[in-house]
Amino acid sequence: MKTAFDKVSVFLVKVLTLFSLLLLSFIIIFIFKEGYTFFKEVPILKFITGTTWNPTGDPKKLSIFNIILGTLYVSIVAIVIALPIGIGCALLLSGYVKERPRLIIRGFIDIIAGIPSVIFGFIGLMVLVKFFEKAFGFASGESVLAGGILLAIMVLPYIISTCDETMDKLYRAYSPVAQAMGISKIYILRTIVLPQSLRGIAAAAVLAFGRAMGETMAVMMVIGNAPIMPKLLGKCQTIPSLIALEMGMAEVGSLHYHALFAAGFVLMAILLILNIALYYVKRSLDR
Amino acid sequence: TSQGADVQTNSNKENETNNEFKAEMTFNGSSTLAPVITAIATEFIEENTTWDKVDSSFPDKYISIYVSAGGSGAGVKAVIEGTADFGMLAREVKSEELEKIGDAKVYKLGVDALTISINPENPLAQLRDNLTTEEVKKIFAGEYKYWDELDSSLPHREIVVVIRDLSGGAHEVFQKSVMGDTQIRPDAIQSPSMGALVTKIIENKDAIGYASYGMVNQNKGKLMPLKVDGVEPTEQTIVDGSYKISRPLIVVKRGELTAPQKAFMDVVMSEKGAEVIEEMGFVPVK
Amino acid sequence: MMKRIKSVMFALWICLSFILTIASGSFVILYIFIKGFKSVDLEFLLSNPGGIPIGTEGGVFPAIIGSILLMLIAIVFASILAIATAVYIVFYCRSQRLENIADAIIQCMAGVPSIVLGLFGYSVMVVTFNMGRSLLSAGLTLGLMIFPFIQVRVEKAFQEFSRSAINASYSLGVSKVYTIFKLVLPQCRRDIVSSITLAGGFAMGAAAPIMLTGAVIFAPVPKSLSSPVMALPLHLYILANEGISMEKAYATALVLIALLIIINIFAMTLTLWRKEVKR
Amino acid sequence: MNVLELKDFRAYYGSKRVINNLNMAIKKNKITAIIGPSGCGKSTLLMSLNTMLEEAEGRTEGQILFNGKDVHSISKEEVRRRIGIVFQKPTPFPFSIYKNLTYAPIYYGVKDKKRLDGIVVEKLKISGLYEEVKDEIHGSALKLSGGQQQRLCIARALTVEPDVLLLDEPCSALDVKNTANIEKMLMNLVQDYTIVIVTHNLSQAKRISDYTAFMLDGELIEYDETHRIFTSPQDNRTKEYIEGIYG
Amino acid sequence: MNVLELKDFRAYYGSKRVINNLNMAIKKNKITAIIGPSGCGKSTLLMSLNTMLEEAEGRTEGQILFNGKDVHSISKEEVRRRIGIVFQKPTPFPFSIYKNLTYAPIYYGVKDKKRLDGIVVEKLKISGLYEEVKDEIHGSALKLSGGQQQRLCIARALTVEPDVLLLDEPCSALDVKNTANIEKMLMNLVQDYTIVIVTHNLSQAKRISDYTAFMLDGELIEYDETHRIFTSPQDNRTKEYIEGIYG
Ligand SMILES: Nc1ncnc2c1ncn2[C@@H]1O[C@H](COP(=O)(O)OP(=O)(O)OP(=O)(O)O)[C@@H](O)[C@H]1O
Ligand SMILES: Nc1ncnc2c1ncn2[C@@H]1O[C@H](COP(=O)(O)OP(=O)(O)OP(=O)(O)O)[C@@H](O)[C@H]1O
Ligand SMILES: [Mg+2]
Ligand SMILES: [Mg+2]
Repeated sequence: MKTAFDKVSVFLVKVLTLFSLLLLSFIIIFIFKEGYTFFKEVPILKFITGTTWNPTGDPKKLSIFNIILGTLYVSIVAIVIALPIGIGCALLLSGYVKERPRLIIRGFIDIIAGIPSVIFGFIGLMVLVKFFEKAFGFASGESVLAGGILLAIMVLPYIISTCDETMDKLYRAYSPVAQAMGISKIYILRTIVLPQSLRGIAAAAVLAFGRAMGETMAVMMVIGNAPIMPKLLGKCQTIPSLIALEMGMAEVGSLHYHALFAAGFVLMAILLILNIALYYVKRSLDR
Repeated sequence: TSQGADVQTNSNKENETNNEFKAEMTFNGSSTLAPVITAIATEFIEENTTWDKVDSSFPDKYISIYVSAGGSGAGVKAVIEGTADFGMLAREVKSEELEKIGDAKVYKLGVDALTISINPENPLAQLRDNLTTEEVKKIFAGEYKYWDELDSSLPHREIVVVIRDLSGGAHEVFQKSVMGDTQIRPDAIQSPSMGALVTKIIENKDAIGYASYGMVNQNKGKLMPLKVDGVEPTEQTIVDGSYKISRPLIVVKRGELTAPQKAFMDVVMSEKGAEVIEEMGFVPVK
Repeated sequence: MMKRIKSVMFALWICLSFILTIASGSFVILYIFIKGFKSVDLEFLLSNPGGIPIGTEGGVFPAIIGSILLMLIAIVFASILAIATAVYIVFYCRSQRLENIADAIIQCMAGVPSIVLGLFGYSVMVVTFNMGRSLLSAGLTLGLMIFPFIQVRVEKAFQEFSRSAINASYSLGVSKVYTIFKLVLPQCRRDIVSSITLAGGFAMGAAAPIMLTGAVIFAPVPKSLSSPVMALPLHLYILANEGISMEKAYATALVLIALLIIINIFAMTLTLWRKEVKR
Repeated sequence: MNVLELKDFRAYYGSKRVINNLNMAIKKNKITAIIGPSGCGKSTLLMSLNTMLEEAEGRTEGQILFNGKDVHSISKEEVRRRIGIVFQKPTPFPFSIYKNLTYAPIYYGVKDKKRLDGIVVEKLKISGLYEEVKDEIHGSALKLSGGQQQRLCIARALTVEPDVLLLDEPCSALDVKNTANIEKMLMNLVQDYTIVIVTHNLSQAKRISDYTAFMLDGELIEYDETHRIFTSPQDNRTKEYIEGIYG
Repeated sequence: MNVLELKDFRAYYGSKRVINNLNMAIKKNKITAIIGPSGCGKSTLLMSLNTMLEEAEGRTEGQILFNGKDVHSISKEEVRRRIGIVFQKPTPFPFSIYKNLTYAPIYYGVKDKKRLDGIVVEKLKISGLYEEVKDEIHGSALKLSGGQQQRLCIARALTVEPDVLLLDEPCSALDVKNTANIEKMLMNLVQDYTIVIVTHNLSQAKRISDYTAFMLDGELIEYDETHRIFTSPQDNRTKEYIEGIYG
């Protein structure tokens, strides 16, 4: 028996999905289209392998190799810091924290996730960057590391909430049986929950990585925005911050303007590659 | 359905600009200028509320003036695409841009100077209050990497150069009036805003950067502006052009002003507008 | 012995992680609280911004309302699309390939910098569709930004929902739609509400996408969907970045975080209340 | 008359075949018991009959006829409503007992509160659960004991008034009293319904079923009237299996 | 000798009491069967015995003595290792069969690959699963049939070599052959272990147990040697319950 409501719902679901996917594809095409104008003038290979970015010089030099590296570097540092902390925290939450306190802690973590990046940026500049200058005697604390740490704090909530859901389900399903054999919670978490949530963790990592790579305002405040070869303790530039910094000023329709879109397109391509990689990782985990 | 209705009213408005009264106007562009226009607009609205109070020939519609900030480039873009009535710029309008706008009207409201500022705790502050253009150039180009290269009595500490983003209005002015063909050192810190640049100088003893004259006035004592070639950045020197590193604050518009627009722009260009501009720390054009 | 060491290390790891998480989060919140606390009072909450430059005096009332409205539009738009897409992918999509393509598109979107989305919203909604710089354009742009975010999490919740309960429902001859509406959605409500809340907070805190599409430096409380609005993050951004008033900037940040906390408590009671019903 | 008919039926999980070339017809208004060692494919067969196997990531080949029509030519919902199933592992919905039982009736359009109440009480009584849970009818079904959950699932399957009822070891978690109740219930129901029951309890099969099918390693070894299977099995393997009875 | 002793024992879920003032002693190296209608508290009692009830959000009052010592004075892990339990619903870990069986031994310090292999094979053989799965020992345990999963869980419980084995309806999903195997296994094990088994199958209780306890509504009605319970029950309710047998 299929009611009219059913039919309408199914229809709506399909239409809305189609609409969403078309809309998203449209955005992607839009970015590609704006970037494509640029690629007609500057070959894509030169764009991503050249190291000089100087939109005001004459002739303009518009290549973003350093900036791609900077983007990846900052995000990797962020994930390397945030992933272990996030996983650890999620494990503790699923194994040791009862229903209600957990809900409250999750709420707290959600709140951290909601703090606007402008605020993170300023705190980063006033606290983190200054700390580097004071504690390590750097001339300037703006660095890949500062950006990485700040981003780590920002993506941590995403990692925790993604992992926690998976882990909680696993823990609930298997802990009674294992505990009945006298096995400690720690061991259950370590040998069942952790390995079985690898898929979830991989997904969380990619999600967080995407967030980190796309983050603009906060990163912009603490990395120095210098389009040079990134070093852990040196300044760097990332694609989103490049776009945000220069888009407001770039003359519409100029080569510079299209170059910024091209950079956005490169960012998206990186994410796509990452997701394809995740897909294969997941598949090999399934075996 | 509400979406459709809105589009409707909106396009209606577009069609009616010529013959019917438009109670609304929009500004978009430079975030330096945006607070100035906003301040004037708020006062204007508070004083009059409805248009008929401004001029009795106007209908009694509520005054709406919206100001948004997306950067100078976005301001020009908005005018070209017709999404804003006015564009605000903190730099000169380029000729290509004028061409694209077509029938462009340009209003110069004031001037903002860039001061070469350092942290007051920097030993240089005790030593001298002046740099030559040549020295500024060498510092920003990275030829001087340590303070003791500038003057041997200074400590051997790295110079931290803070600039605005390379393609921004402020930087363009600096590049043109100081650097010429010389490139800025690539590892200079690019601050995303004047506020961040000033904060950086306030927070870091070794920092040097070009802070906006307005910002220096707002943060008196927290950072120290230096003379360049012996010329101190003051209202006087900025207006008469003897202090070189400055940029204009401009509003552009396509086509003639409508009556209400004119009424508002008159206030902006008046003595009262100048007061606000001055209060914000910029130098009004007399 | 090895087992002991491993266990101790493991325990140490998860405890430290937890402490670090709580500490870093508390630090950020406390920092803003301490810096902003002095300047927040009822007047700040309920009056329009004022002073020269604007924001040095007065309050943030229109920005609070503006932000809430923007968030509502964004989450309504995004969650309808996102939940529908998640439902389709989990329950209706038969082709693994389509699923992969959809996933790839959505993940791609998740990484588009928000400023670029703002440009998209500007070109398409403001210019092409002639919607103007408005509450609606800005809200929809924010909706685009949070769409992938909600979609990914809701899809995950569906995917992890007990297969056997779903099968039990199918075996009663009950249609998919009914199963989804009466069994899956109510049971995943907590995950759905929490991802929408999270996304709502995310939308409320974003400055870049609304800068070009509808947020202005000053506007009274909007009268219709086509009016431009003030928003807290942009206000904060201008205050802080133009160096207008750090004090007011922190106060604005505090208001923003307080709003987030309220929304989260609201969501929490929604889900807790559900637990009571179960008993 | 045959309600269900299997023709050259095969079932797979992935590439692993678990049911092999099965031909079988299930008689209307009779109880058919399926017996066989653990892992021989009884549950798989049962799930195939109301097309639930595809939801469990299985795959079938060959034909299943329901009242002479290929089940795949009828809508899935229709097939599943008319052929009810109770799974081996009880899976109550995470709702209250009441909502578990009204879930499907509401779907089929019963709106009247009184009628819903009536259905709940009736089905709870049939499954012998009424006395035990009548005070907690709005409490969570997940808090019931294993046997109670199983009986709830049987009650739930009956709420849609199916033509055929497939039961996968419905009594394995039940005590004697409830088993007796269920058996009595089945023997009553069989006047209106067709019942297929998988059971490990040979005496149960003997007691209640009219026909018995013996499966081994995915094949149907023997299928006949129950008394013949238990008194004079034709196949040696059947005989061996039956004689394993003791106690 | 009494391995386990319950004194004035009560168990609650929230404020609901499900076991009421129970006194009982379980004899070493004997099989004790617990029978009673569904929902009377058998599973709850079993879970209390190795302190697992508290993990299921239950609460106990009164004393449980294990070899004369209060179980709460011994570490939980110790109690649970020495008193193994197999739950009513089989829940294999989402690992391979091999890893399911080596999981606990590795935890308790067995490292030698050969010894682990030995344990796996031995326990699989005891539970009658070896022949069926020997080729898929590294395949996922989740793909086993219901009965196979249950036997795997029994095998897994044995891998920690407990003193006492608590079984909650271990044979409810098993066919006759495997039931016979398990019963045989239990009767062998009882020389070294103490076994408590909850069963709905009265003939099974009769066949294998030395003592039988009959519970009703959370109370212990009668507890005696099995043959006396089945031949001359003292309490009328026991008698009625036993006589419910038929077929
Ligand atoms: N989801 C699955 N994927 C792969 N193989 C499966 C799956 N489910 C069952 N099998 C295999 O199919 C065969 C038949 O399983 P089925 O559950 O039908 O047996 P059964 O006769 O019901 O056994 P039992 O009496 O133990 O429940 C078994 O060998 C089992 O291992
Ligand atoms: N988690 C729980 N919360 C609340 N009540 C529960 C919970 N688990 C069981 N109960 C209730 O406690 C009583 C005893 O349950 P228990 O599982 O011990 O019964 P049982 O004798 O094992 O029954 P069965 O033979 O059906 O498995 C039942 O009335 C049941 O509804
Ligand atoms: Mg089965
Ligand atoms: Mg039980």
